[in-house]
This record gives sequence, C-alpha cells and structure tokens, in this order.
Amino acid sequence: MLKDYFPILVMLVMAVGFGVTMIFLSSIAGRKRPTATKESPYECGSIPVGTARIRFDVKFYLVAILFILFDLEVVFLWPWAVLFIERLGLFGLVEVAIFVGILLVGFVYAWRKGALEWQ
Amino acid sequence: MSNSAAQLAYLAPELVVAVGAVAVLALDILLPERSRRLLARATAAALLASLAAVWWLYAGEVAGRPERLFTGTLVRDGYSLFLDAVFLLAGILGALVSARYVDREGLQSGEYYALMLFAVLGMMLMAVSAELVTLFISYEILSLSVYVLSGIARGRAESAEAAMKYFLLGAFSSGFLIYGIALIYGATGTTALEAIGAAVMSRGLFGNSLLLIGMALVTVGFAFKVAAVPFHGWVPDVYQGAPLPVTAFMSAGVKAAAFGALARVLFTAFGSLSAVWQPALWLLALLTMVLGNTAAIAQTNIKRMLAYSSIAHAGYMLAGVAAYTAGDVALGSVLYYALVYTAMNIGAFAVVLVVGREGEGNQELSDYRGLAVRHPWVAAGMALFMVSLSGLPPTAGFLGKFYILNAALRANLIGLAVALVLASLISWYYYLRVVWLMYFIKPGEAPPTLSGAPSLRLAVGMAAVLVLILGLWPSAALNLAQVAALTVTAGGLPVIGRP
Amino acid sequence: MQWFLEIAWWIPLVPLLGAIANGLAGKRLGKTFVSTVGVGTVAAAFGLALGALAALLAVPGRQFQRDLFAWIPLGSPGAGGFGATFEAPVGYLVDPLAAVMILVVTGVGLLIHVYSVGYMGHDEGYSRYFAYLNLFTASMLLLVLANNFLLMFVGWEGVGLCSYLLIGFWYQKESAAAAGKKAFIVNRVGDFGFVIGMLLLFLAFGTLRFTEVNGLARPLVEQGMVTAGMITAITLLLFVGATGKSAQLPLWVWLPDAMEGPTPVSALIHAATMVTAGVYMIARTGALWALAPLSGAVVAITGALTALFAATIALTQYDLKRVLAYSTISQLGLMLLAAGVGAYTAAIFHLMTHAFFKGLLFLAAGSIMHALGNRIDLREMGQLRRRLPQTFLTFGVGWLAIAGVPPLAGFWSKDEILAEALALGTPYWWASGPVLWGIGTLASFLTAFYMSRAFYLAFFSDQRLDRHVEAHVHESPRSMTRPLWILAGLSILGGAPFGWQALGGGQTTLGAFLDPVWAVAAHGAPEAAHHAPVPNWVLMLFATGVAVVGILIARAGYRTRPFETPEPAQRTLGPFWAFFEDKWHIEAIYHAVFVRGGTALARFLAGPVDQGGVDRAVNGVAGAVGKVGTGLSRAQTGLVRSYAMSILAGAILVVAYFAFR
Amino acid sequence: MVPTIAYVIVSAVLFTIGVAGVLLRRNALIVFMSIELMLNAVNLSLAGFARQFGSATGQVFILFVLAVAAAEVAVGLAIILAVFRHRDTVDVDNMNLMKW
Repeated sequence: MLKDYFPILVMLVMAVGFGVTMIFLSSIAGRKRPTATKESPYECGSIPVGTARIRFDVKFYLVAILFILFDLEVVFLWPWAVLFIERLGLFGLVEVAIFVGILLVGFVYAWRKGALEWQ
Repeated sequence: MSNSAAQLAYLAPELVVAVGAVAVLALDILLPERSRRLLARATAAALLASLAAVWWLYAGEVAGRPERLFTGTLVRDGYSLFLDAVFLLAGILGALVSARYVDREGLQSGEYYALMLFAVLGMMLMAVSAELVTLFISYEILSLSVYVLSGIARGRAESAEAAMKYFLLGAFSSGFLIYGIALIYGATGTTALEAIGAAVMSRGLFGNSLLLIGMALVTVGFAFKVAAVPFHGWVPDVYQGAPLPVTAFMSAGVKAAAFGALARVLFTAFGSLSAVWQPALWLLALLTMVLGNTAAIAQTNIKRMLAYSSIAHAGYMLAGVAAYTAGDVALGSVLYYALVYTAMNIGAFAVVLVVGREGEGNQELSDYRGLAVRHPWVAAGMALFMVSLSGLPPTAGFLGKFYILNAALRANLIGLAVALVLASLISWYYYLRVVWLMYFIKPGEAPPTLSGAPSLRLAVGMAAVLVLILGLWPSAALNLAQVAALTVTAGGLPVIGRP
Repeated sequence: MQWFLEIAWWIPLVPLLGAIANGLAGKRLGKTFVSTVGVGTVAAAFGLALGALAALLAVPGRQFQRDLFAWIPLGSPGAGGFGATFEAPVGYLVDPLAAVMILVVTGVGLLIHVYSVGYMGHDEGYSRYFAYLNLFTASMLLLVLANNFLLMFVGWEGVGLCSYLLIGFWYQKESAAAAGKKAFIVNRVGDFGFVIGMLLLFLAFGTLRFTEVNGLARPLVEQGMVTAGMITAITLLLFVGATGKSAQLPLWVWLPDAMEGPTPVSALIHAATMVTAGVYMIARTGALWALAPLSGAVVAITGALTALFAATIALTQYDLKRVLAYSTISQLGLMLLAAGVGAYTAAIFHLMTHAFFKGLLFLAAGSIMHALGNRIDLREMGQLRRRLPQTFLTFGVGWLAIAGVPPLAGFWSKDEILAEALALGTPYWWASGPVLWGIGTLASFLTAFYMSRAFYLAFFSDQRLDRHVEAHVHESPRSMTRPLWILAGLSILGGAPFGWQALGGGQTTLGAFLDPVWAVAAHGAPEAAHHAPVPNWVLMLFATGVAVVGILIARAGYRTRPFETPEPAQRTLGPFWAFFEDKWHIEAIYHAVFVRGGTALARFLAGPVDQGGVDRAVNGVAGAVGKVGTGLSRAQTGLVRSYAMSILAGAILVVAYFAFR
Repeated sequence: MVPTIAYVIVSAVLFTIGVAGVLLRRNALIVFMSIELMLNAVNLSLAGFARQFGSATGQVFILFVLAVAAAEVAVGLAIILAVFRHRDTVDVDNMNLMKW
C-alpha cells in the first residue's frame, strides 16, 4: 500500500531539495551589496510604506469577517445545484430562494448599518 | 417532495420564531431611530405567536404521536413541544426583562432582540433534532447567539471579557462535541439517533471503543453547556459579566435546551448503554450539586451567587437524567424541573433587575438589606423565588425537586437522593440569607430606588404566578411533562434511516 | 351537619386569605381594616372548626377524609420499583385528633389575635404583624389537617417560616435578628431528619397518606415486607424532626432566644401551638411507633430528661419570658414523655391544657411588659399585684394551673401523663415506668417551685420598680385583659370535664373521644399491658402534695422577703445554681464544638485564605461550609486556560471511564 | 487504499495538537486558531468515515462544520476585538476581571 505513495515521496524530496539547493547556491555564489530597496519587504512591486508590523485598521477585520461569511454560505449552494434538476424541483427552488433571501437580509442589514462604509 | 410543505406545518413554532428574527433585523433598519422600542414588542409578539403555534399543535394532539419530518432529521413530538414551551417562556420573560434595560444601557436593540430570537430558535431546533448533524447546527445557532449576547454591552469591559471566555471555552467544548459526533458516526455509520440505537443493538457495539469515546465526548460537550462540574468554570464569570437580562435568559433557556438534547441523545441513542453512562452522570451530578451549593455560600455578588446556584440546579437535573432506569418518570422530572427552573430563576433575575442600577450597579447582596420595608411587593416576589429555588414547599421548586428525588429513588439511586437532600440543605443557607437580608436587616444608608418598568413588573408577576401555580396545581403541567417523556422513552419513534 | 366537614378545607384557607389581604393591602387600608380582617378570619376559622367538630360526632367511625385535588400525581402504571404508584393529594383528614388540634389552634389563636390588637396597637409594623400571624394560623391549620406527610411538611415549613419572621419581627434589634437566625439554623437539623425519614417511609410503604401508613404498618411488618429496623430508623428520623420543632434535647437552644419576638407570638407560636407540632406528628403516626419500642423509649426518656433539664434552668432565670420559655420546653418534654410510652391521649390532653395556661401566662407577662414599658426582668418588678390587679389574678390562675394544683386544668393532664408513664413504661430499663415517673415528678416539683418564685418575685416581694417606670404603670386595655380572663377561665375549667374520671381510674371523656384514633391504627396489636401498680387517686394525692410543697418552699423564700442576691434558691443550691444558670454548659459545649470547631475545620480546609472582603457570618457549621465554599471558589481563577484545563481533565476522565470501564 | 484508521489517527493527532494549543498559548487569536484546528481535525476524520461508508452524511457534515467554523471566526474576531479595545491586549491570562 505504501508503494502507492512512492511518487509523492519522490516529489517531496525533489521539491525540498531544489529549494534548499537554490538558496544555498545563491548564498555562496552571489555578491552581497544590500541597499534599502533590496532590504525592504516585497509587496507585488509597489513601494512599501512604513513597517510591516503595524496594527491593521479594524475596518480590514470587518470586511474580512463579512467576506468569510458570505463566501462560505456559497458552499451550501453547491450540493443544492448538484441535486436540483433530478431531485429537488420547485420545492428546492423555493427553499434556496428563502436561503438566499435570508442572506440578503443579512447583507442589507450590514450595508445599512454602515459595515461596508470605509469611513 | 410534495408533502415537504405539509411537513412545515409541524414546524410552525420554529418557523414563526425564525421569521420573527429576520423580521426584527429588517425592522431595525427600516424603522426610524425613535421607534426602536417597537422591536421589543415585535420580539414578544413573535414569541407569543410561536407559543400559540405550540398550543395549536398540542390541540391537534400531535404530542402523543411523534411525527418524523424531512427524512427523519427532525421529529415533532410531545417532548419537543414541551421543551419549546419552556424555551418560549424563557424567551418571553427574557424579552420582558430586557425592554427597559436595553434602552437604559444604550445597547443595539436590533441585534439584541434578533439574537435573542435566534437563540430561542436554536434551542427549539435542538429540541426537535432527531439527528446529530442537525443537533450540532442548532447547538451552534444557540451558542453563537448567546456568545454575542453576553458581549453586547460593548461599553463594559466585563461584558466583553465574559463574551470572550464564553466564546473560547464554548468553541473548545463544541470541538469535543463535534469530535464525539464524528466518532459515533464512524462507529455506526449513521447520525440519526434512532438508527444509532438500533445499530448498537443489532451489531452489538457495546464494547466498541470508537462509539464509547464518541459518546463520552458528546456527553462532555453537553455537560459544558449545562454547566456540570468540572466543565463549569465559565459559568460564574460569564453570568456575572454578561448583561443582566441576558444572564437571566440564558441561565434558564440554554440549560433547558442542553438538558433536552442530552437526555434525548442518551435515552434514544444510548439507552442500551445506560450501564456505561449512568454512573458517570451520577458522579457528575453529585460533584455539580455539592460544588455549586458550597461555592454559592461564599458569594457576595447576587449575580455570581445565582450563577453558582444555577450550577447546583444543573446538578439536580443531572440526577434526574442519571435516574435513567426510572424511564419516563426520570425524563418527566427533568422536563418539569426545566420548566420550574425557568420560571423561578428568571423571576429571581428579574427582581435583581428591578433593584439594579445603571451599569450593573446595586448587585451586591448588601444592597438587599431592608428591601422589604420599602418595597414589600418586590421583596415578597424575591422571597418567593428564593424559597422556590431552595426547594421549600409550597412552591414549584419543592415539587420539581421532589419529582427528581422520586425518580432517583425509583432508579434505586438512594445515595444520590440523600446527597440531593443534603445539598439542598446547604442551599437553604444562601437562598434564605437573601430573604433574611430583605426582611431582618436594617436598610443601608442610600435607599434603593427601583426601576419600575411595567414590563419588568409584569415579568416578575408572571414568574411569581407560575411558581405558585406549578407548586400548587402542578397536575396539568406534570401530565404534559409525563406525556412528553413517554414519547421518548416508550419507543415512540420507530427506527428510521439505515439500521 | 356533614356540610361542615365538606367545607373543612376553608378552615386554613380563611386565615390565609386574611394574611394575603393584610400583607398586600393592610398598610393602605388602615388599622381598623387590619384588625377586622386579622381577628375576623381567625374567628371564622374557629366557627368552622366548631362546626366540623359537631359534624364529626355524627360521622360513623369518626373519621372524615377528603382529597381536594391530586396535588402530585406520580408514577406511570407498571413503572418504577415500588409496585405502587404514588400520589400526594391536597386533602384533609378530620378525626378526633385533628378536631382537638384545630379547636386549640383557632380558639387560643383567636384570643391571642384579639390580645394583639391591644398589645401591638402602637407598632409601626401592625399590618405586617397581622399578616404574619394569620399566615402562621393558616400554616398551622394546614399542618394539623393535612392527610399526608408531604402536605404536612408544607405546613411544617410554613409555621417555621412564620416563626422566624415573627422572632425577627423587630429586626432593628440585633438580638432579634440573631435569634431568628439561630432558630432557623437549628431547625434545619431537625428538618433534615424529617425529610430523610419521610423519604424512607415512602421507600418502605409507597405512600405518605397517614391513614394508609397507619393501616399498612403492622401488616407489612408481619409479612416481612418492611423490617422492624426500618420502622425504627424512620421513627427515629422523624423524632429528630420533632426535637427541632418542639425544642427538645439536643435541639432546644433556639426556643429561649425566640422570646425576642413580640409576646403574643411567644404565646401563640412558641408555647401553645407550633412547638407542639412534634407531639402531634408522633400522635398522628401512632401505629408506626407502636412497632418501634426502641424509638418510643428514646422519645420518652428524651422528653423526661428535657423536662427536668429545662426546669432546672428555669429556676435560675430572671427574665420572666425566659422562665416561661424554659417552662415550655419542660412541659413539651412531658408531652413527649407521654407520647413515647404511647399515652397519646394524655399527651394531647396536656397539649391542650398547656395551650390554655401557658398562653395565659405569656399574655399576662406581655401585659406586665406593656405596663412597665417593655421591662421583663424579675429583679425590676415586685409588688405588682396592686398596680395590675387583673394581670395579677389571671397570672395567678395560670401559675396554679401549671404548678398542678387541683382542680385546675394542668393538674388533670399532668397527672394523667405521670400515671400513664408509671403504668405503661417502656421495655427498656433506662426508660421504664418508675424511671420516667420519677423524673417527671421531679420536674413537676421544680415547675411548681420556679413558677412560684417568678410569681412571688413579680407580684409580691418588695417593690423594685424603676422610678420613671413606676409613674407610668397602668393596667392594660380591655382588648388585652379580656382574653386573659377567658384563658384564665379555660385554665381553671379546661381540664376537669375531660379528665375527672381518672380519679377513679376509669376512661376519661377525652380518652373516649380520642382513643379510637389509635385503636383503629393499632388494630391487631397485642393489648398493651395496662396495669396500674398504684391506684390513681394515690398518685394524684402525691402529685398534689409535690406541687404544694414546691409552692410553699418558694413562698417561704420569696413572698415577703425583699429580693437580694444571692437569692434563697441560689444559696441553697450552691455551685449547682451556676451550673443550671449556664444551662448545664450545654450551650458552651455547642459553641465550642460547632462554632469554634466549625471555624477551625474551615480554617483547615480553606488553608491560608485571606479573611477580608467576604462579609460572612461564621455561624458554626454553616460558617465552615461557607469557608469551604470560599476555598472552592478560589479555584475560580478567572483564567480561561485554567477553565480549559479543567474541561480537558474532565473530558479525559469521562472518556477513560467510558472506554476502559 | 488508505485504511480509515489512518485518517482517525491523524485526525486524533491534529485534534490533540489543537487542544494543546488552547491550553498552552496565551494569545487569544492563537487559542482561537487552535480551536479551528480541532474542528478541522474532526473534518478529516469525517472525510475518512464518509469514504468508508460511501455515504454523503459525512461530507455534508463537513460542509456544515466549515460553515459553523466561519461563523465562529466572525463572532470570535468581533469578540476578541471588543476585548482588545478595552484592555489593549489579547493575552488570555490577563482576562480576570471576574473571578472567585
């Protein structure tokens, strides 16, 4: 049984080995001439401002919380979609409409309460 | 699927509460700021409507014959109807005691009432769940609502801290619960309670360690919610820190819901393994009532004292569950006690609210000195609730305890029965000390002025009347409890799902 | 006539309604309303009780039981381990025993209510007082009318509650509040016995109904369904309850302190009615006790020793109410002595006459207090007979009655107790007839002496009144003196008509009325060996002689001589005086064992715990439990991780138990 | 084919790591993450069982657990933030305003 996993093991060894080797090689082969730009954290090309260890604004949390919630509720639409045609019919449609309706009330609530305002 | 819609009629009480909860949220954003008071009324209306639905189902004689809904995930029987009534009572009393408080403390009334309704919904769904996944989701609906409710007074550090403790420990213990469910599923291949019971019997899983560990973990999960020792640590802190009306509501409602679910799981799915869990519950009950009562004596804050007292009462109810061999007598006594406890405990908290001041002031025992002189009615109410909590006649608390004693004796748990009596004796000391302070001690320097919201007084009055009625004319409620218990113990549910 | 029995449940209900009316609306509606309702409801109950008695005489079998509603319907058919389904109805039982009790409670209660109108007239808490008193009357009537243990327990706790409320009525006084608390804690010990006894009884019999318990007791024991040991255990536990309520050794300590309450309360609750509940309870379950000779002997000797013990303390007291309180304990001991040997008629007879004369004495003492501005110390009285002639005369009647001078009421009942004790005895040497009789007689002698001492010190001797008090001494209003005279009349005449036949050794009137209660219950029991070793008239003569000697000795010491310390009895008794005065050191021993021991135990258990912050009365064992509680709640660190640890530990234990059982 | 017991064992190990995290870490956020780890450990064993039985119950259960976990994240973060605003710390060992 373990034999089935042999390719995975090979893959693992290769991946780790490649990474370690590259870092090792660059550290002995490359010249080190650090500049401020080089030392700064990499942020997709844009220029970083201030330290990375800042406190994030609470607003980020708020958006993140809302995102997670509405993102995950979609999970329930998938099994519904799979079974919709064969099994659920009209009742299923009504059910999912209610489900989405409730989500909508929550969304509107968050909206009207100002949770989506950046200010 | 055409009968799916018809099946919904059996869930009328739950649906009404669910619609009410969403409607309260909608109203909160639709109504202008100054008419927010309507939200309390809307909440009460939804709960009353749901109670009417319960009554309607009772009148339709649904109580006697269990109705399985949605391929057996839910079951509508006397048991769930009785518990629904208890939760709705807790909700109604909870909404009544909240009205003035929410205004005064400037809480977010929309969230507050919606969450309260969601909590009630979670409780009700727990009661109708005939299957562990549904049960777990209902449990979480309830839990998440009360976590937020206990932290809703964001202005007070205690409230936030209470919410955090409740949340971290609650999530921790629900991890145990869900792991237990997973293991039970692994051992039996099903999550339907009846089918689990059948699988245990037909496949002889009596020694299956997956199943036993799963059962133990599920017991732990519920033991946390009912506040059994040693899973009780959160109770005093959370009860003290949470806003008072929330404490009142959850002390009764959450406990009843957790007991309802625990008893249904143990009786329906694990009845054949009672030899395993009965002694464990026996010990938990003993520890819980002894520790709860002794620790309560040392308290000086009345909220905290009532918190320990609620631990003790969980012990009494656990004794009722442990008396499994007494069958419906045991389960009926637990149901009856849940009802009685709801009335008397919320009543007591309501009086604490009447006496309390803004920002959770006036909650020390010493604030009750001489209350009887200035406010004889309020003091009489408090005395009644204290007498009932201590289990003295002719109040409901006495009968509730008496039934549990009766069940314990029938199950031959004589040691536990004696311990229960002894524990109650200890409890008399601290309950009656409150009566003592109110009636026999000179009032302090600053006479307490009471907050006299009519809704609060109504709640005290309702609870007091209930305590008296349940103490003097218990037959009707008792018969309902008995019928409710019978639907679970008499094998009212035929096996469903995969055996 | 039967109608009066049908509506007998109104007897407790009417005073209860009065209590509710007075409690809720009394303050607003004024004193006239309160008095009318307070006295009127008790009067109505008295009328109903009279009607019930008359109706009962016409009922064949003289027993009337009625269930009003199924209070606690329990059990599903076929389920449960006891075979029987259980139900506790709200129902009442009227039989001769209950009839006598309700008459005493409502009759004496009515007089004391009337008296209270005058006595409490100027008190701020007038309506509260009457509400409590009515509530007490209702509870007491419930206690005696209940047809099962559970309902009786409701009354039992109800009278207890009212007792604490009324002891602490003047809660502004520290001592009153403390006394109420003491009564409360001591009675909990008794209640524990009662509840456990009741549980055991239910386990053994499957019923709590008096008629069924009494009827089933002998058959069940004979068939071996219930062991004799079980019956003994049940009866002894019930007796623990009785010692609490009836203030017997070793739980007597609360009653003397209970005198902190208003005097009419002492008369009604702590002399005439509530404290006799223990005696009533034993009489009510006579059939059980007939099967438990050991329990009977324990009751008898406890009663006898309490009677003697309390009498010795009474003779050293200066507080008139405390003299009466110890005297009450002593007389209750005599009643229990009678109950222990199975002479229930004698016990109830004495209960009745005692209600008359002790009620009278307390009310007269109250009248003195009223006159002297609440002074109650015998050392500050003297020569009161001129200033308070009516109180003097009525108190005198009560004094002679309790001393046992014929033909007053107390003489007949006390003599019957002593005669029955001698004739019946118990099978154990330490509680045999002569022993009990000897102790009882000694107690009677002391009673005659200490009551005479109190009487002479108060009304004769030299005048020792405070100058300021003296100017204001006045006889009490008529609402107070009238009940005194009625009770005086009852104390004179209330014994002979019921017990004169004892003179010739025949069955007394009261006996003819009451005995069937126990005859039915003890049906099939071997006839008790009722042999009178000494003719009754000889005993009576002897008892009279004892009483007279007691009175004469006191007269010689106290009547004319000016009071001085040490007083004559003190000089005679020497070191014993101090011993008696210190209550045989018993209270000190209790204090050492329970209060200090409890505190020490608590210190030991709670470890090095700071004392501050917790306002906690260190009250003996209660304090110890409190300390344990503090210690336990210190484990409540407030830290999430410690709670999580406790949850995990619990989970591991539960899992381990389930999996590796 | 990996036997189900392997899933159960790995899931038990993960669960235990989660429990240990709850007990040992003081930062409320990390405590909370540990709890999430416990839930996901359960998911793993559910997946294993679902595969063994070939039934959908276990899989549906996983979806629900995920949803519940998300809801817990929302509520938990909000609560931890509320505490942080009062106390300026999320160290759970500092949360003892109420005790005894």
